[in-house]
Amino acid sequence: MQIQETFTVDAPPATVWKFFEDIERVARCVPGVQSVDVLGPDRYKVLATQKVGFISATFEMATQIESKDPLKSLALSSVGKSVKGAIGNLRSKDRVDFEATPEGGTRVTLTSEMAVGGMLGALGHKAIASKSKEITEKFAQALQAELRAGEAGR
Amino acid sequence: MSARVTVALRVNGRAYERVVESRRLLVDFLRHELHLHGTHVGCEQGVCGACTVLLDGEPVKSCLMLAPQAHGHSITTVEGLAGRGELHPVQQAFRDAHALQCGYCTPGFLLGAVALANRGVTLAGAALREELAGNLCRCTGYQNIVEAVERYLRQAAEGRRDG
Amino acid sequence: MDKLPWLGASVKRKEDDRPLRGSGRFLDDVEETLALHLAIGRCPYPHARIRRIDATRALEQSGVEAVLIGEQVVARTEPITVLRPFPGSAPTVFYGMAHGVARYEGEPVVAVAAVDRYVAEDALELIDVDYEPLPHVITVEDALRPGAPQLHATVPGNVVVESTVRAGEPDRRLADAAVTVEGTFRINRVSGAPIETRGVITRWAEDTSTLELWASTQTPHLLRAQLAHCLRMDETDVRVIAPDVGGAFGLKIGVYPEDIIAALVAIDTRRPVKWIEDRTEFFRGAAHAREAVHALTLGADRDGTLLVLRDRYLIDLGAYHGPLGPPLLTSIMLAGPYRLHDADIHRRIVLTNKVPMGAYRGYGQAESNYVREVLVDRLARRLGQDPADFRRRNLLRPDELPFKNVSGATYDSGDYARGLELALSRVGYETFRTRQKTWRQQGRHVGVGMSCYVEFTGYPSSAFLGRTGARFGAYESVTLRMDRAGRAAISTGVSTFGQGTETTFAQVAASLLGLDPADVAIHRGDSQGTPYSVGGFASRTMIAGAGAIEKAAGQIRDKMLRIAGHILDVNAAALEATAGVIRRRDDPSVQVSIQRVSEAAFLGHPLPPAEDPGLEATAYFDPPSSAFGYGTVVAQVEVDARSGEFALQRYILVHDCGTQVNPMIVEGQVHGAVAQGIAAALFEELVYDRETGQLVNGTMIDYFMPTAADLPAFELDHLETPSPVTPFGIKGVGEGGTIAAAAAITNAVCDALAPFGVELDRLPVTAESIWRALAAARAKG
Amino acid sequence: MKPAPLEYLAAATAEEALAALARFDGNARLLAGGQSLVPLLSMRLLRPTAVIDINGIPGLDRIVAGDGVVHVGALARYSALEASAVIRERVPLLAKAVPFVGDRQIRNRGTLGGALCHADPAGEMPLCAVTLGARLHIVDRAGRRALDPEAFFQGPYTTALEPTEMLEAVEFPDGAGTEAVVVEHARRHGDFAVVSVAATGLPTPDGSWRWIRIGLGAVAGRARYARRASEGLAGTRLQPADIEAAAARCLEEAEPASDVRASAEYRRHLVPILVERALGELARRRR
Repeated sequence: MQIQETFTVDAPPATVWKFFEDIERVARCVPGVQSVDVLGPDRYKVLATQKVGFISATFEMATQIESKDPLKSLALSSVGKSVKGAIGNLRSKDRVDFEATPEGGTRVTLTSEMAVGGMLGALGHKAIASKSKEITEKFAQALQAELRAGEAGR
Repeated sequence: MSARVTVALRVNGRAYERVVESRRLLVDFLRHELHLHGTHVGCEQGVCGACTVLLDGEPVKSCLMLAPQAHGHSITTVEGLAGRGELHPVQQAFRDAHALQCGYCTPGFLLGAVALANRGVTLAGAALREELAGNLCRCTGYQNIVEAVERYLRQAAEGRRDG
Repeated sequence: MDKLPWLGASVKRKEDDRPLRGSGRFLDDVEETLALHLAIGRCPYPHARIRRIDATRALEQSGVEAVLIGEQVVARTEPITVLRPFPGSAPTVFYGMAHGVARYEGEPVVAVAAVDRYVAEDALELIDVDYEPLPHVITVEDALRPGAPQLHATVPGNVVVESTVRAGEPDRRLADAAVTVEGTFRINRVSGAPIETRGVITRWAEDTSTLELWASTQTPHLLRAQLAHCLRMDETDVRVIAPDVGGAFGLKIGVYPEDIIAALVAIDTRRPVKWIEDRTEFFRGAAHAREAVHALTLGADRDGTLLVLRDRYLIDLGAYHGPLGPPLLTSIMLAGPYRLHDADIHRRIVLTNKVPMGAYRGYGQAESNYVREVLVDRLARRLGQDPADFRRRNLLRPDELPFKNVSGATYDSGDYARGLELALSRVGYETFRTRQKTWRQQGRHVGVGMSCYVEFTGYPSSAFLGRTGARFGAYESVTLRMDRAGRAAISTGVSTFGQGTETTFAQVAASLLGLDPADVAIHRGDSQGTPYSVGGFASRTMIAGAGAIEKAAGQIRDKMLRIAGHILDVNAAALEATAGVIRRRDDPSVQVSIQRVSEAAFLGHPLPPAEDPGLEATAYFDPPSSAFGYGTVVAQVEVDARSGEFALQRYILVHDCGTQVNPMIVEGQVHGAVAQGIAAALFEELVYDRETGQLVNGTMIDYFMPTAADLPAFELDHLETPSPVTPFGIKGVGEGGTIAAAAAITNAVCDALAPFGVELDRLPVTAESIWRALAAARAKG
Repeated sequence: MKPAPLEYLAAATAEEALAALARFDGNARLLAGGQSLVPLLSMRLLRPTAVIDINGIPGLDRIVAGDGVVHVGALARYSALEASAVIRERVPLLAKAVPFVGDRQIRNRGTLGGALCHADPAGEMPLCAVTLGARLHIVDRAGRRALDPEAFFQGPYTTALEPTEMLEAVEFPDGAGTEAVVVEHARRHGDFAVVSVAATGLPTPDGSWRWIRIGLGAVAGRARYARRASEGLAGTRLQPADIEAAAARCLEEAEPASDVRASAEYRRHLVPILVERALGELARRRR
């Protein structure tokens, strides 16, 4: 399922892009993320815990930057499995597009596609759909907050 | 409290005591520790009813219980229905009505039917079909199972009246 | 031939006692004290590259004995063969375990052997598999799109094979037809779903380098052949044993990846190895069935004479050829029981990232019946004709049989219209139509639907199969032996999975040998000690098996008569075997017991001069033709036109399966098949999410198998037209009940909702799908 | 699949169970009927350090009436609810709902408390609790608290229960004299509801109805009490026009999701139909 969130910040694309080059900081905006380790150029290990109802799982994800188009877009892919809690696998594709607004700000469009594998995916199909929507929304909110805080601190 | 616990229970009237892993499902305990293979596993998801046994006389799904939960209880499996050489009336009714084909689901249905008779229930038609809905059969289309159970319950009721 | 006392008798089943007492021996009941238990790690993605597997942590676990990965499997085995590939098919290389790339969610990727299943599953979690998810395709339409992800380099465009059957002048007929109707139909992906899942036990004997494999299978000999090939062994060094099988329905045919995995682990560890499929694995590993998309056209004259059929259809094969191969009967049986000479059938078999397709009761026939019979009703409506009248006009008459249909199948015998009329009379068709009008005025929507079928049973000769590329024969075989007590024993490679073969084989043998069926023992399902066998599928066992028993029993009976003649000093030609004795036909008081004759054969005397000791015969029978059963289903439903909810009020089936060896078993087979037909029509569907490529409902919780409370009582009637082309006139019967269900019910719903102009074109039929169809019809006005 | 390793403790008293919950620091699960918990353990979707079996705690399955309420212990099994004359007479909605739960075997083991804590949006027990405005009594080592269903159910499979708390009992208002109807649409017998509707009310001698309450199941993340629709029916005679208006209001409460059982659109379509069916049936029950 593809989920899209759009928001606008008052900073120009160049500033926003700079923030997005710090993947560790970006990843920390994803709800549930516990740690981000750099594995190599454009490769990270992300540990994140997600909870749907009474089921929770901690996933260890290998996240990779698939493409970078400075000031325009950034694409990431992640794949991993649960290391604690419910047994399951997770993969996601995230894409962020930046667009300058006439007012000098940046419109940020976040597109996320997440799939949970194994029994967790099968049983939690419905719950996971609403959960991933919630995650994307919160991710967008957190990014916005971070970016705005950055603006304020400028 | 530990990952292993002692389970003492009666199965088909006989007392057993075993130390088992806490996580062991009751059905696995019956099948692989007590070697009572008549109780079958069809789904481990609490749906098919092939693992039905009587717990203190009432049908339950033994894939939905941990073995330690059976401590202190009395269990009846299909092996407990009839002695050597003879068939229990419910078994005879199933045979007469051709109510089994592959026979994998059969023990679950038999035990459910016996519990009904023990409760003095006589059901037929749609009401009986609802009562049997906790057991799946893939071979018979249920038609002859319903007929066999009807016949057996009628017989059991007559037995109670006469007795 | 002597009369056959046990043919047609509802003998109680020999098989019943074991499961009734709980003493049946199903695969998981075979206990192996030293066995290792397998847990199999499966690809969680529909399509993924496997970059690396690290089992270090698992191997350190106490109780873990071995780990097997795809690299080893590919190095040491051959890909799984296809028993009946469609001629011209491109190969899909399918190993016992994925190596490099996995192509469906559930494909085995790694296996752990441990002291018990619990520990094996613990260890599985400690194995790190580094997956790179690849783009996937879930629908056949997506698979055919330019630029679609390709599953196999050997199959460009994801089309395994494309083929056409043409008869007569379909294009001209279509142009000439006064009326044509078209429909696009989607057939659901379903599972045979026996209550017992699959399972396997392997034992490797190091001293003789031989392998023994116990499996829950319908085809011990074919499994052995495929397994030996995969393992690069000689068949003689592989023994396959099928214990009691807890339901099969087509999906337990041939070799599966897990058989190969369990064999390799047994060879590596020198320990017996057991793998019992759990239900979550079952839905992601055992063959799926039926899914197809048809674009069908029918054309008729103004008066309702059916002229032509055209179909363009796609079969969703899943990610690989399964061990049996795709359905062939869809095309062969598309024309059904109608007088049709012109057809144009075009088929493409397409790959998707889903579980490989396999056989399921009514393989191909349920699919073609659904699309044809639903469209026949539309055609009748278009013509303003009653659907019964339309069928009456077009059904083949008995005097037109044998009839070669547009695809080359030759229908042997039957009275198709009589089946239809009988079914219609059971529902009180003429009165129903009157009452239906009254009900409609009261706002009640009650409908009747019908569906007529002809059913291909058995295979028409090994030579025919050979010509179509099959790697097995049409025959069945038995070894029949008398013991010194005068009892008979049949050894057959056919296994016991509920179909009643132990009883019906005994009935045929007992009839021919003058015994009681109770005096005929059956040894079955073991490739060692039974002659080469094909196995129990394609509604062929009874036809081919009865022929083999007839030959073997004939040899034994003749020899018994010669020995008896010698003992009684009577010419053998004057004797008959009946009720446990051999006696003079004209003077029954001159007799000797079969027991005494058997004893003489065992002792070697007294025997006629030059007669060898022993009473034993092995016979093979290769049926020269298929036999065609037929029937009609009439279903009655009441639909709530607001909610779409409906009740299946009556379900009537009239069928003809030729001579019935055991009417009780025949009826049971029909009941079971009907239930599965209704299940696929109304309840079941394996749903894949097109975006994630994952199976959404792979549990019994979410795969809606009907309970007793979901099915009506079935009303059955039998016709009995012995086949002129088979032993004793027997036709197969196991599958027929599945064939006509979906169309009959669909037609009943459409009939009930005819005032709204509702058309249904997908399965399963649910309250929601009816509501959607109602909305669509209303929108069309 | 088989459960992951765990410890098993049979608690003899509530205190023992609560002490164990505290000791395992949120990583233990209470095991009541186990009809939802055990399959989740088997599928390894839940892997608590321990399960604490509360089946041996005496009195936890009590069903008693008094002071205008019916007190039902959390461990009361469906089969006990089915057999109870108190339930039949004083909480008829519960009696009407129980036959929709699972099957005979499930009802022999499953418990009211277990079902409420599982908080399945399609579950019949949460539907009854919400419809009847039950009070849920919760205990932990520090003390007791009681919650309304609206506060207890927080979303799909999510409740306000802390990992160290236990649901002890449920109090239903004494509904002696009320009539009750449960209507469901399901894909097969005993399956989770696609949509469920509960309706109850007290018929009065003048032909009007009091205390009408309608609940909706499987149409949102948790069971819903249709307050506006229910209140709108107070004092009416449940005439067709009243029923239609209530059904329309119920639809406003529905925010269904799509799943393998039905689409959201179809669930929305069914809501007013099933509400009308339930209220129609209720109207016919008037003595």
